[in-house]
Amino acid sequence: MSEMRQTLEDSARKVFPNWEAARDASDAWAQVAQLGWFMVGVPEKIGGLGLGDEGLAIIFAELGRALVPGPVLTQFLVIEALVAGAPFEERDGLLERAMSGEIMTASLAIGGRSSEAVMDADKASHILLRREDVVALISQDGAQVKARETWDVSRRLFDVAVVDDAQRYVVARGQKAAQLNDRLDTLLCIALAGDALGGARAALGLTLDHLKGRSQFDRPLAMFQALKHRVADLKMMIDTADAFYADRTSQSLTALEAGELKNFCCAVYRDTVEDAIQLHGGVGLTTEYAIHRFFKRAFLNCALGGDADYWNERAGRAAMAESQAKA
Amino acid sequence: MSEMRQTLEDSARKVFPNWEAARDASDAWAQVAQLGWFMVGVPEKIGGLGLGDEGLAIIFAELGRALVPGPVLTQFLVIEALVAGAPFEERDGLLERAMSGEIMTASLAIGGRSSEAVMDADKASHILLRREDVVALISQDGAQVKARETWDVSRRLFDVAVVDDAQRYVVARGQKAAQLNDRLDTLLCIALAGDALGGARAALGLTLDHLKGRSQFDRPLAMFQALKHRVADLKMMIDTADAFYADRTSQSLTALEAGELKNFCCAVYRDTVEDAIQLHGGVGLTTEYAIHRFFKRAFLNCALGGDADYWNERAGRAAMAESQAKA
Amino acid sequence: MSTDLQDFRAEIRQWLDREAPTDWRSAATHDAFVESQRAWFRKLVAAGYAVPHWPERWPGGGRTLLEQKIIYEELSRADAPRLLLPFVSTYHAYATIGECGTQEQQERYLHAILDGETWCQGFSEPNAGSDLAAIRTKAVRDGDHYVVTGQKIWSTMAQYADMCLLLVRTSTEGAKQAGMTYLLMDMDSPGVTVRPIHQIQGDEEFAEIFLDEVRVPVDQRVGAEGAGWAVAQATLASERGLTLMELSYRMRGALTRIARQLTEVGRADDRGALRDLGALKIRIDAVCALADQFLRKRMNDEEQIGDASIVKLAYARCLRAYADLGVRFAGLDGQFHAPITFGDLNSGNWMADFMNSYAWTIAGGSDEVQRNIIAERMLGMPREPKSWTAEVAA
Amino acid sequence: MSTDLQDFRAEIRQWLDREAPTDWRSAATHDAFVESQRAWFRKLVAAGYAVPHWPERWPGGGRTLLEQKIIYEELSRADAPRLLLPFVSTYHAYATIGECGTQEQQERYLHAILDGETWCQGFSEPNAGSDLAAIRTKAVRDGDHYVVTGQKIWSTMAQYADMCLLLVRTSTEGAKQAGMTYLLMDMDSPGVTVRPIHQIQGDEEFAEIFLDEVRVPVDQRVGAEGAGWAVAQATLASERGLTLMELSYRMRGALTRIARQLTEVGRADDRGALRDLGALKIRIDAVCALADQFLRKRMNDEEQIGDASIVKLAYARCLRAYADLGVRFAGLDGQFHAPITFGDLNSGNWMADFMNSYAWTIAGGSDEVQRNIIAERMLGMPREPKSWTAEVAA
Repeated sequence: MSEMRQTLEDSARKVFPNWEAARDASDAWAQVAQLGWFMVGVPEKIGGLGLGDEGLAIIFAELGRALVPGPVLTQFLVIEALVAGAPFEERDGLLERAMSGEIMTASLAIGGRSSEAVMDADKASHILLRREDVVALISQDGAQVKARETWDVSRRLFDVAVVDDAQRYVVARGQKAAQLNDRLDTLLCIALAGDALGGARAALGLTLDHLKGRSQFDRPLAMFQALKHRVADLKMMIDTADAFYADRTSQSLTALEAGELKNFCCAVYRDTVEDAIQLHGGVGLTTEYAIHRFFKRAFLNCALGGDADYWNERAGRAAMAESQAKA
Repeated sequence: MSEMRQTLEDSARKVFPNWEAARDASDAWAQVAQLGWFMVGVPEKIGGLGLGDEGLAIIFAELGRALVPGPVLTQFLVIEALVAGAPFEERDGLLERAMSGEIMTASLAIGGRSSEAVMDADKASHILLRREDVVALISQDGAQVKARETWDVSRRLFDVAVVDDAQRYVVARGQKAAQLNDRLDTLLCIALAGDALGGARAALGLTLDHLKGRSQFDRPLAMFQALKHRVADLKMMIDTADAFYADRTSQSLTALEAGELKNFCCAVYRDTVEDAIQLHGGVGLTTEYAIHRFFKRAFLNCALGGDADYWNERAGRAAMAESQAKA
Repeated sequence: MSTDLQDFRAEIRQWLDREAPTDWRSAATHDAFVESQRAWFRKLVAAGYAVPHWPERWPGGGRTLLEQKIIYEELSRADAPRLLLPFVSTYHAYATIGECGTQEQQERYLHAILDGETWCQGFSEPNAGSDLAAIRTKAVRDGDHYVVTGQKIWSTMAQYADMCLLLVRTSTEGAKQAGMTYLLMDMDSPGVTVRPIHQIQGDEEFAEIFLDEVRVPVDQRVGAEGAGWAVAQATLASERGLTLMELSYRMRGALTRIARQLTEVGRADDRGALRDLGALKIRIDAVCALADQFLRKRMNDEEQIGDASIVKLAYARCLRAYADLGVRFAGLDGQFHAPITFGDLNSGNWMADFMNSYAWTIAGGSDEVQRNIIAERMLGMPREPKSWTAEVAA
Repeated sequence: MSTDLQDFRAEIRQWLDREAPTDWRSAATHDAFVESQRAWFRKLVAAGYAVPHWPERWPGGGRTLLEQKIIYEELSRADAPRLLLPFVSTYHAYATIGECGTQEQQERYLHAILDGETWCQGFSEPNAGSDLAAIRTKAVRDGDHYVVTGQKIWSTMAQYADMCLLLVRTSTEGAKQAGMTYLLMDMDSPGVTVRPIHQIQGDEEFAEIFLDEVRVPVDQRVGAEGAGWAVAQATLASERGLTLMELSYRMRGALTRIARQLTEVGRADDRGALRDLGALKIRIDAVCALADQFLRKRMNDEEQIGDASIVKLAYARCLRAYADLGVRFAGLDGQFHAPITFGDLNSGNWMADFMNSYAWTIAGGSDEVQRNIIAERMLGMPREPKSWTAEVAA
């Protein structure tokens, strides 16, 4: 496990040493495909690397650290649907195309869905349609897509309406569809949690650099105890998220467990970027500094895949049920 | 107004320079009666000083500052019920007895009432019974009282069961009872808000004294910036509560307005004592230092007269209604 | 309240009902917003409401602080545009020139302000942050001119300004404060370049000013050479109370936006959400009371050191809480980009409001600086020894 | 997990099902609680579970850290009493004497610990706070004795201890750390007075120790004269991971108390309350994972400077949040006094739990000290210059 981590992290850091290296979406996409990341979670017997969720979890954190733009997350969801769903004639071909980097996409919303939030629907060859009783892949020309500009420009989201006679490959139906949806929710939440964790670490790093490099009243900002204590609290929360993420992603998770993880990591990310902007002072409010990019992504991560209120409430109900079961 | 304030505050600070001066409950009670405080809110034409809620508000804050124990708050409620309720034959006599310090008592609970929280029911000659459709004063021998020990030992609370044939003076009935209950809720909330404000100021004072007087790592604690910033935040919140309290108590309030005020001041008090204990370090956890007394009273204040959840929810519903009215 | 004041309130309310622009939120560009500000200022000047704090000899001047308060209360109530573009002119430039300027400077500039000449402030510098005494922009005397070279930052709407209140360094000897001089600079002077700052929410409310050997006539100096620090205090002290009162009231009015947001997402009966809304509403009411009290203290000459820090900190923290709740209730909807509304801190465009709220926790003395002031100057906590600074600087 | 470990877990679980006391929460007095602790320790010694971290030659010793973890997991799961009274004996005294003591000291004391001899720690002093090097209790050599005078504070259950790990000052020359010496003191010695500290929640978990010319034989010294600081590090390093893991798991188990509280007050379907409960549950799970990870790092010798501070701070903050939610949900009911439960940080007696939680944010290096360590030693932020200290001290 730690060897796999080393290998994946090393290659990620070589290709994407920082957010600027991943700034161009189509370049970054090509790099991700070339690194073989889309094969990581796919079992070896159907052409993947067989590194499972643990391998994916490492990649998710790297994507967040480098703010990698583009529809990477949704590609993983489509691939997972193809792997976990019922096999069909064209399945292997589609899977191979997806693993090699042909863009396919899916919705990033969970819970009260005010929007589908389908990433890069205009560039994808296929769109994964997730309904309660059926999960299907439709070809892009079977959908009307409408761009929804986001504050976080690293994520291009779309609303999608499917035309009636769209060509579709059914991946799961009925009870199986519910199971697959659960699995996809799980994966999405892990992905967002990892993205948040990697982003939080990077945002704290930028902030520390700023505090150490900038002086005020003839001292480095990093010497002011009130500021020290704030970054110490962030470090404590990030390390806690780190341990939580490592622990949960080493097991097989339910959607609720993944949602809980997502909630915690995203809350830590948000706390981090909120303080990071303040600790940057005025320059943090200008587009010349990178911190606002992390800020906006942190907020979007909170809202995607079910927001904090959604998952906290589910976790609370589960805790009540657990307590009643014990009594 | 500012002259009245000066006079009331001066006499309060002379008699109760600090919490220790008010430590003995029966002594403190005698002092409060002698100061004429029970006459402050009563109109001049029925034997009071006619200083209204503004005068009372000043006293409430002083009671909190000096942690005055005993059933002072409930005495004010009974007096107000006698003043604002329907006159009856024995009214003037009872009012005079109450103003001169004969203990009469009432419930301190509002909202989801798990307990009546009747203060010093064992020492009172009369108990004010507040029901939705009737408010009545019953003589103490018409009630069974049961002590409920509290963490805040400055407040002795009781559950009360009224025996059927208890002697009772009806103060208000029906619609009038609802109005009187509203008025009593208002007064109770103002009293708790004032108590909280005065207590918060005193608790911050004790904390500042401690920080200035104690050294660690060869410096006064008060020189550590992280601690400075925490007390600065407390000061900011207390000054905000102060202005809020002065503003609201200079007007005639609905129960909700008083409840909102109570919520804010009690939250500030609680934040203050929570930090105060931490900033005191180990000694704050011993009964040798006074800060724990403020701590316990702050927590009890939060729970009496409707807790934070109760009033916040009512305030939220009112804000929704206000918004709909505007639309 | 006296009948006179009630009449005054009624008069301005009637006027606002007729005249207050209602379309100012639709300005699609910063230029259009600036144009709407100019038009609104002209209207206010004509009606005598633009400069109530100026002396009586000016049209609309000579108002008491209580009357000024009524004006701003009514402006908030009418949801009229905030006066942003003329703010530095009517408050900072007016206070500085009126208090410390020569007769000629007053003649030249104060009239022009009412005619629409706009000012910006050239105080902050890239590496000075909250430490104003650390500025480095240099002015060298050359005959009857100063030749100024350096860089200013965070200058509000400098790209639209005609004139600049400029703080420069004329000496590096002795205490840092002693080497500062105060100039009035024409923004059209050769060598002045203004670059708007791209803010993270898409606004360009601030600009950088680059100064490359800009010649400023010596008679454009305010106060003596080396007296700039003292003159700057007059600038900084010019307005503190009314703005925070106005902003607090506007935030109070905008609570309806959160309430509406809650209804829109179908959570109007979610008890947890209602409690959070209620707690915010109470907090805003408290901050409004604090801002009112602060203004009253100013009126009665009872303001204490640190009071201004308390009000600013309280407002800034509350504004953040306001935006935070909006972002939360909006959920995914709040993450879709909507065009920003210039000059509105409580627009209901939640992410924009959230980012805007940092202007109040950072600019004009950050929360951290305010906390230092409160702790050291109100609560009597000891400062760090000077040697600390010295050792690091060495 | 290997079969051996699974067997081990099953074995201890079975034993606990049979033997774990269930009535320990009903101890009405501190004395009764201490008696129940002694009895429980005797049982564990007999079964071989009391000192799994001691070497193999001791009964029940020679367990790996993983096995120790299993023991504490099962103790938490069985809701067995925490081992408070023998804690200093089996961890601190054992580590100190085992690592730095003479052969004679080891022979004399380690057996006795298993027989129930209890130790307390005499480190903290009234004016030293988190600054251990500032201790002033003085020991003067007189023949083959040290004569010790001074005062110790925050000594856990010193009123029940037979022996004391005592840190004293034998010299005031040079660095403060260099003048410290480490002694083993019999609590029955003439001149020793112990006064329990009345805590605000009604417990007397700590005591003050007054030392008036107490004679301690020189052969009861651990390490050389002046080497006390180094020996003290062995004491302090003796146990860090297991306790926090155990406590985090116990907090996790006690979530049911909050859930039950919510049901009791009729709010089991209050969405806001459920969300707050859910957020706490998630946070506790995260803290459990952190405590687990920390222990794993210790096992693998991967612990870094500051890791222990992170875990302690994270647990302490979370424990406060736990008690806070309980207090809130209990409303007025939570304000009525109930007898405290000794040795339980998550008793559901919410005000007591809340006050107890400060033990974790203050004792053993306050949150503030932990934050300094994290900022300076993990994040590389600069310390304040030494001159600062010097100037104030001068």
